Amino acid sequence: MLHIECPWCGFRDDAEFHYGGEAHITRPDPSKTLTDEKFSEYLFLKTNTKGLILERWCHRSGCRRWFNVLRNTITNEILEVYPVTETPSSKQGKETYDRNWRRISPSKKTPKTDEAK
Amino acid sequence: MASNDKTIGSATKTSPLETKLIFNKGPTDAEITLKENKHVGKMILRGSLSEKKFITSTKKHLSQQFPASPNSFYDDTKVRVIWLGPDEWLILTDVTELDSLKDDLTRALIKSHSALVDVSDNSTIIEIKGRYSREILMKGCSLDIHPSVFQTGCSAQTDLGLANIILLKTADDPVYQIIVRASFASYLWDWLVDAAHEFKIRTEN
Amino acid sequence: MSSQRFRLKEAGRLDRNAPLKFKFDGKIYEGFRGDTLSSALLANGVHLVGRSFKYHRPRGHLGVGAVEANALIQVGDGNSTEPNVRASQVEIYDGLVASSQNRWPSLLFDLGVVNDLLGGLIPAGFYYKTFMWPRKWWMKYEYFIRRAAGLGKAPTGRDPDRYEKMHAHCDVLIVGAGPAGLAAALAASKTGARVIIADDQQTFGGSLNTDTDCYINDKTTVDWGKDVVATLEGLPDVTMLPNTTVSGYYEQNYLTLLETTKPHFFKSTIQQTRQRLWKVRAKQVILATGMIERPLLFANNDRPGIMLSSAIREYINKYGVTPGQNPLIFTNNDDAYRTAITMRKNNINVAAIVDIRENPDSELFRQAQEMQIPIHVGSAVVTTKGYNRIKSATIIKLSSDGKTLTGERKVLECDCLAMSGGWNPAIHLFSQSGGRVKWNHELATFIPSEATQNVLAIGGCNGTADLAKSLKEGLQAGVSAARLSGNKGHPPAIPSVQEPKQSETRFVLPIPTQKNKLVDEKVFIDFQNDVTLADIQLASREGYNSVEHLKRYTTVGMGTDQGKTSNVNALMLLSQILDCEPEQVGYTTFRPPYAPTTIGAYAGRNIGNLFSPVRTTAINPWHKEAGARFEHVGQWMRAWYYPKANETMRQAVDREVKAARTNIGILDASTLGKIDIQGPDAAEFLNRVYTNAWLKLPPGTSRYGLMLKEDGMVMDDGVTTCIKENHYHMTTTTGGAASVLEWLEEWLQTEWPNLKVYLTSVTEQWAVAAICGPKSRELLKELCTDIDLSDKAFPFMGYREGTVAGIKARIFRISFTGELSFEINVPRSYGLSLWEKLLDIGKKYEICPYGTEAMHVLRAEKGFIIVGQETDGTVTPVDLGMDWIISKTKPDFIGKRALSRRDIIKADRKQLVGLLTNNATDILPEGSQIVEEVLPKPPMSMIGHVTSSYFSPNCGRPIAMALIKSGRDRMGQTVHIPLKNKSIAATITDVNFLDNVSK
Amino acid sequence: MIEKREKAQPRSLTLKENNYSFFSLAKNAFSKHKNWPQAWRSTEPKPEYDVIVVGAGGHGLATAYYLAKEHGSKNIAVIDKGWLGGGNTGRNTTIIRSNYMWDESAGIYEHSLKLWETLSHELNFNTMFSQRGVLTLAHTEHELKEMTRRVEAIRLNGIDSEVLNPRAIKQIVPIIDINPQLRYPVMGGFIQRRGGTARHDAVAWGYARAADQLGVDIIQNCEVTGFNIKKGTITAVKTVKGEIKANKVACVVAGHAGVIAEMAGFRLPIDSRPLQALVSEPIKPILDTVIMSNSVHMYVSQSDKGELVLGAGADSYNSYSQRGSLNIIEGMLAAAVELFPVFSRLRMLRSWGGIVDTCPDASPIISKTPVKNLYFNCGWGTGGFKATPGSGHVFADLVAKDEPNSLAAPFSLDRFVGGYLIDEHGAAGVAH
Repeated sequence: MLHIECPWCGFRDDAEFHYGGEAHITRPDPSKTLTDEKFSEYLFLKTNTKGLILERWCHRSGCRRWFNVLRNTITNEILEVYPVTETPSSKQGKETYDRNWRRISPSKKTPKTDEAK
Repeated sequence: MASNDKTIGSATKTSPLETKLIFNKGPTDAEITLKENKHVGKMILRGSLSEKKFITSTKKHLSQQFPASPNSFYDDTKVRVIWLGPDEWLILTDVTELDSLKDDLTRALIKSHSALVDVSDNSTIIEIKGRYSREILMKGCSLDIHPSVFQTGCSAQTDLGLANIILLKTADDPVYQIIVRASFASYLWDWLVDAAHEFKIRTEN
Repeated sequence: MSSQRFRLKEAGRLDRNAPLKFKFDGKIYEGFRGDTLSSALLANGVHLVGRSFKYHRPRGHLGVGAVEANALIQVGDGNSTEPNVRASQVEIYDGLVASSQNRWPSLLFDLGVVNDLLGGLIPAGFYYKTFMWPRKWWMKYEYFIRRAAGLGKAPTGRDPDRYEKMHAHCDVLIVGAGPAGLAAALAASKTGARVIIADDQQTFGGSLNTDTDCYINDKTTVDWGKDVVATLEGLPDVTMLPNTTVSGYYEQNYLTLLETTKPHFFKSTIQQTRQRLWKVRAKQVILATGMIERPLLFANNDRPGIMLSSAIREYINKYGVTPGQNPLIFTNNDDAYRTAITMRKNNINVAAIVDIRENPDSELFRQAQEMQIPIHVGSAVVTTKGYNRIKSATIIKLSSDGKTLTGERKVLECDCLAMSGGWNPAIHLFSQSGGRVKWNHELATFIPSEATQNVLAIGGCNGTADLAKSLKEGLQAGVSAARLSGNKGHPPAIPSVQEPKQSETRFVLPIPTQKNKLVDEKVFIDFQNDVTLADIQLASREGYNSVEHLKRYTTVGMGTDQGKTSNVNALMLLSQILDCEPEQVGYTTFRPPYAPTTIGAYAGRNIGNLFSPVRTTAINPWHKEAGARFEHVGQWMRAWYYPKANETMRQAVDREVKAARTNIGILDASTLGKIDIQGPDAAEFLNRVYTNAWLKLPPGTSRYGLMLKEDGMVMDDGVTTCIKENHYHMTTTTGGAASVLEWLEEWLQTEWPNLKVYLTSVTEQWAVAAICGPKSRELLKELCTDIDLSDKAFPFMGYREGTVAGIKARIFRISFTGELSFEINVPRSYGLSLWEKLLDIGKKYEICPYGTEAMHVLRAEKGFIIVGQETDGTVTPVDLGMDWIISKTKPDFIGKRALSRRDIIKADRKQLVGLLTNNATDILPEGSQIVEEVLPKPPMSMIGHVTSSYFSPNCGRPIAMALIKSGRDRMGQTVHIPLKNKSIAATITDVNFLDNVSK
Repeated sequence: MIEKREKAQPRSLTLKENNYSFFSLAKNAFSKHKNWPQAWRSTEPKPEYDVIVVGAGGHGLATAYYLAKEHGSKNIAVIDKGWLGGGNTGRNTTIIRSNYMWDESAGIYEHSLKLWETLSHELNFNTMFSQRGVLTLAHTEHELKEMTRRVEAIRLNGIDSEVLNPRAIKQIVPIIDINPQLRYPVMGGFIQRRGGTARHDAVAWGYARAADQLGVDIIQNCEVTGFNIKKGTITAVKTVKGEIKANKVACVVAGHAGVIAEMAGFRLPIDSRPLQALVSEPIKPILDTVIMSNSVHMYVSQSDKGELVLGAGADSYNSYSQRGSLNIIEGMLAAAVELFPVFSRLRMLRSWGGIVDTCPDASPIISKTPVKNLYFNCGWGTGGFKATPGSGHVFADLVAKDEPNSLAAPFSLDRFVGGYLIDEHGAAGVAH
């Protein structure tokens, strides 16, 4: 049972929380045209890192607030808890944030392919 | 804060645990006493602490002590204020006072982004007291409620058994109050009675 | 009755004034209060207690506690029987009934022993190589294999006992109450920490109670232990849990402890709590789990009477029982000498000590010499004899490299053999915690290395055998754990200790076997699963060289003891075969539980009526009284229909449905989810979460809305009402109430934190009575005088506040049936009163309560959808033919973009249509599949399925809704619903049956 | 005394040279089983292969086997970061069935089931495929209706399925509690009699041995560290044992698909979550069928050894820790006791966790990828074991032909773009 520190209620068992998956996914601006490919990237592609991941949790059984967490998915160790509207402040958190493919410029992101599938 | 406001016209009020037939039952030297605090007026207050107006109005019309620090509650002359979240409080008061209190606050907060919602009937309150109260709660609540940690005046929203609750410690004896959703009250009552299995238990009306 | 002829006169701490009678395999024996089944059986000279899993070899008692691999027995009978219990963990009581397992027809004469003789044909993994012919015969083979396998028998009925759970928190959790654990508890609690200390024995003290040749602060070890326990008992924040096995060590120092709270199998008429599962969150954990003795690996090392040396000492010192009158000791270390000396002190003749070491020299060795115990150094037991109990052992001198036998054979008579092959720290919990272990060459075993959580291993668990060092480690760990968890008191002083010094161990694995045998004698590695040395060699020969492959192929370490006595030996053998260091072979990670743990304890009280909360509305007592049948909707119990005497469901529902369209029907709609929405941006928020337009909804009016997930699929629907400016009342489906609120909060907090909106669940604040039918206005008029109910003043989709039956109410003129309908909301506490009043006054209008089934029929007659019935998470509003509810002008709403994806706009998607069976007596089963063309037999290509289907009394015929590929292009076409026994033809129609189908 | 193991056999043996049968067993008994050859060679990598299969689980080994057997590929390697069969193959609860609702799923799982039915002979290795039936329970009115939908679809797809009432269920499963007063009473169910269980390790070992006999190199302890991709085409796999050239690379790494995809520079619509299972101590047979229940969240069977094998749904959060939260186990066992009161006094022997890769629609991915000649087979969620032969079979076809066949085509990555998902959440409400 993970012990997650709700920023408001303190440490609680993970059974009290609702998992929200990857944090910091930017919802595409609906007024701009958007290809199906780009949209599916937003909708379905997950950062599923083995290691440090920035993710959202909601203290469902408690204060019902959402917050962000920096967690190691190998050890389940939680390294940082921070507000949902902010970016991480720890060194590891910052690195994890910057390293994420969503925030790396597109040219470096995927190898060019002959097959645009 | 229990109410004698039983009826309006010919309408009769029923509480969620009405059907549990909790007439005074069990020994008077019980180790555990369970009781429903029926028909307590309850109101959700939402608002932002970063807004000065919100705080001053609330202090004036609700309680000078407002707000409450996280995971705690306090009693003022007419109200009990329970912290629920950074912008959310549960106000308990006599049900007869509720409407006027709500109206006063509504007027005072008209310019603030705030909300007041009557939730008197959304939940009910079960009081549990007696020397083994903590042991019983420990059977289904993952929180550390050791008296050095969860002191009188502490509150927590958590799960007890399979029900979501707000837990208050109201006296050192100890006395705990459990605020539980109306439709879960029957389950939780059964759960508590079951958890008190090895103790001398008394149920009160 | 057998006399207890192996009971010692003095030793042991039992209540000799309380003789108890018990039955084993039908025979009555006597023991004393405080005995375990093992000690009592041994007192009566009973060694043979079971048969092994595969070869059905006779087996006896190997060890004490969780390490036991052999003595598994069935205790009790009927509902309260328990299989596979370790005899040494059963406390006896008067009338206890126990029996041996895995034998037929009897323990003494077991036909399964034929497997032992066929051993040559059934080596490790033999089943992978055969049973494949004739083809298709596996199920026949399997039948017999299954019946041959398994150990004990399951109970025959419901468990009479009760299991509980307990959550606990502490600064320091100490696992094991031996010398190190007790010292740690003392130090931690004196330093001010909240302490929990658990031990699987009934009496705290561990080896303090068996190693009686040591002294602490000039006290006997037993007395020192008692003093510490007494001190701990006097401290307020120390929880002491005897009979408690720490079974699981999870993340963030979360541990499970299984406490046995009443003597095993105590018969009582009152349901008693048998076990309690503690779930402990500890700031610091101290593992003082001690060590487990290793068996030696020699031929026929499995006979009854061959036991671990430390176990024998425990039987003598704790229970006053000697497992033999002429024991032989076989050891590779000093500790077994203590067993020999203890026996001698209790006037038991010791046949000899056989010591693998060539030049043992220690205090204990000299003491044994002085006692004139024959000692054979540099020698080994190479085989044993005796079928149901060891009778003799053959010993031969070992070569100096330990690989061959050099000397003469000597046969030593004995009635019991104490073996000691060294010690393994009980690192299971440390491993479970995620800690890394390292190989220790001196001890030839794994010891804890790096921890990944706040945990310390001390004493035996840390590889420390000395008492003095263990106590010191314990005290230091206790202080440091207490300090790390924020305490500041003073620790106790380190005591002085007198104990025999021990010298080194010599590891010879395995003991060479004698050559020139027709059949190789079996050297057992895993006693319970009958894994032999030859099996390990075969597995490796065939390439199963990874330790996991070895384990899975041979099943070594996979018995109920989880390899407590076999894992390290197997690993050392594998490393020898592969010619590498044991740490290169690796080890398997330990998983919870440490010892088998009762399933009922994990279930706890969440069974029966507490399995899952039953949620009911305020009006529920009335439904019950009225004889309603109920249906589960999520956790809710809703009135399904109200049958009158002798009415079938169909008759009752037809009556209810008709009444709602001709007079008045009344429905308890309280379970619908309700969310109070307030704030200046509330309208904007609604505009984003619903597909249609919400910015201009005037106060006092309601609108129907559909919510999509971001993938464009329908998620929920409901009516939302503008109560007043910036204040809305949203309803959701019953099942969706909690998830919709969570969903809305998620968007609000994470995506649109700038929107000024507050959401509050008011689902249970309001009880809702929906009255429906042409006469509902007349009824309401009688009870509500402060609202103008005329159609003009209070039109469809209007909302008013007023008083109904003297109760302040919110009235919504909305309809899920197509009839004139009012949904009256009053505070929950008045719900029952309102309902009764409506029924009372409604009598003259022939008001009829209707349940959820009639509600379904009524809405289907009008073609209204139910989310979760017409939809399944793969259906868009367009598929439902509800394009009208999708705003074309809004820049955004959740799910908008997804609706224009290339596969979502295809014309051949499944679309919602009506279905009328061509034969008006056929009612389609809900869920049945639809084809264009019926083939003689499957497979048939399906084009859709029936989502809803009812007999409609108002249409006078069955009606159905279906999702069909390109359904809307097929209007008027005939499709077929091939059921198992017949096929039904139906015509595709519009879904609004009531208005389109002639009555 | 202890014979040391000599180095690996130089060449793979033919089936004739290492045939398993009762006779070979008897023959070897005379030599005290000292002449059995290795079941497969554990080899070191060659510099180059036609196809490298990454992941030596059941699916990967099956892929290699079918590539060698049906597509004549000669030069194939299967590489794994650990020991073969050490991932989800060796950690699952071994349920096999094909009674899926959607046509696409029914197609692939039924294909697989048919292969299961002859697998032991195909591989000359007893996989102990036991067609003891898989019985799915319904506990509410709503579930009964859902069940009809599924059963009818299964039937019309030509797959066996039989609806049972509570009494018929009680006959098959005497220990089940069918008291209608239960919180979630057994209201009905359906059984696929051809479904059942198999010995999980045997599947991996059987495929490994059979693939080895066809010349496939199996390279264990060979973790992938990256890929060489030139002009969008894969050219080599980087491993801890050095770089290995390959014309084609097929990844079947359940539990780590996302990690491997990341190395190739793209991402997958996959979450990796813990899925827990446990076994009880062995007891004499009490349960001869596989039982699954969605609304009380558990499934159970009894292994041939006598252990009850239980599982439930996956944990809610992403994790590679191979362990999950205790409350999942508690819930699963409460449900088990509720349905089978006799379980209460039995004991949990061992619990463990696997990592399941799950797609948003709970259906797998069998697909080409943005990188040419790199193929992925992943996202089987909780349904991977039962698909092993079928998955390997169609994946081998995809890798060999660079084009998915009709069974694999619906499971391409493309579906996430267009939106034609195969939503099996109903089927995977609990894991199985």
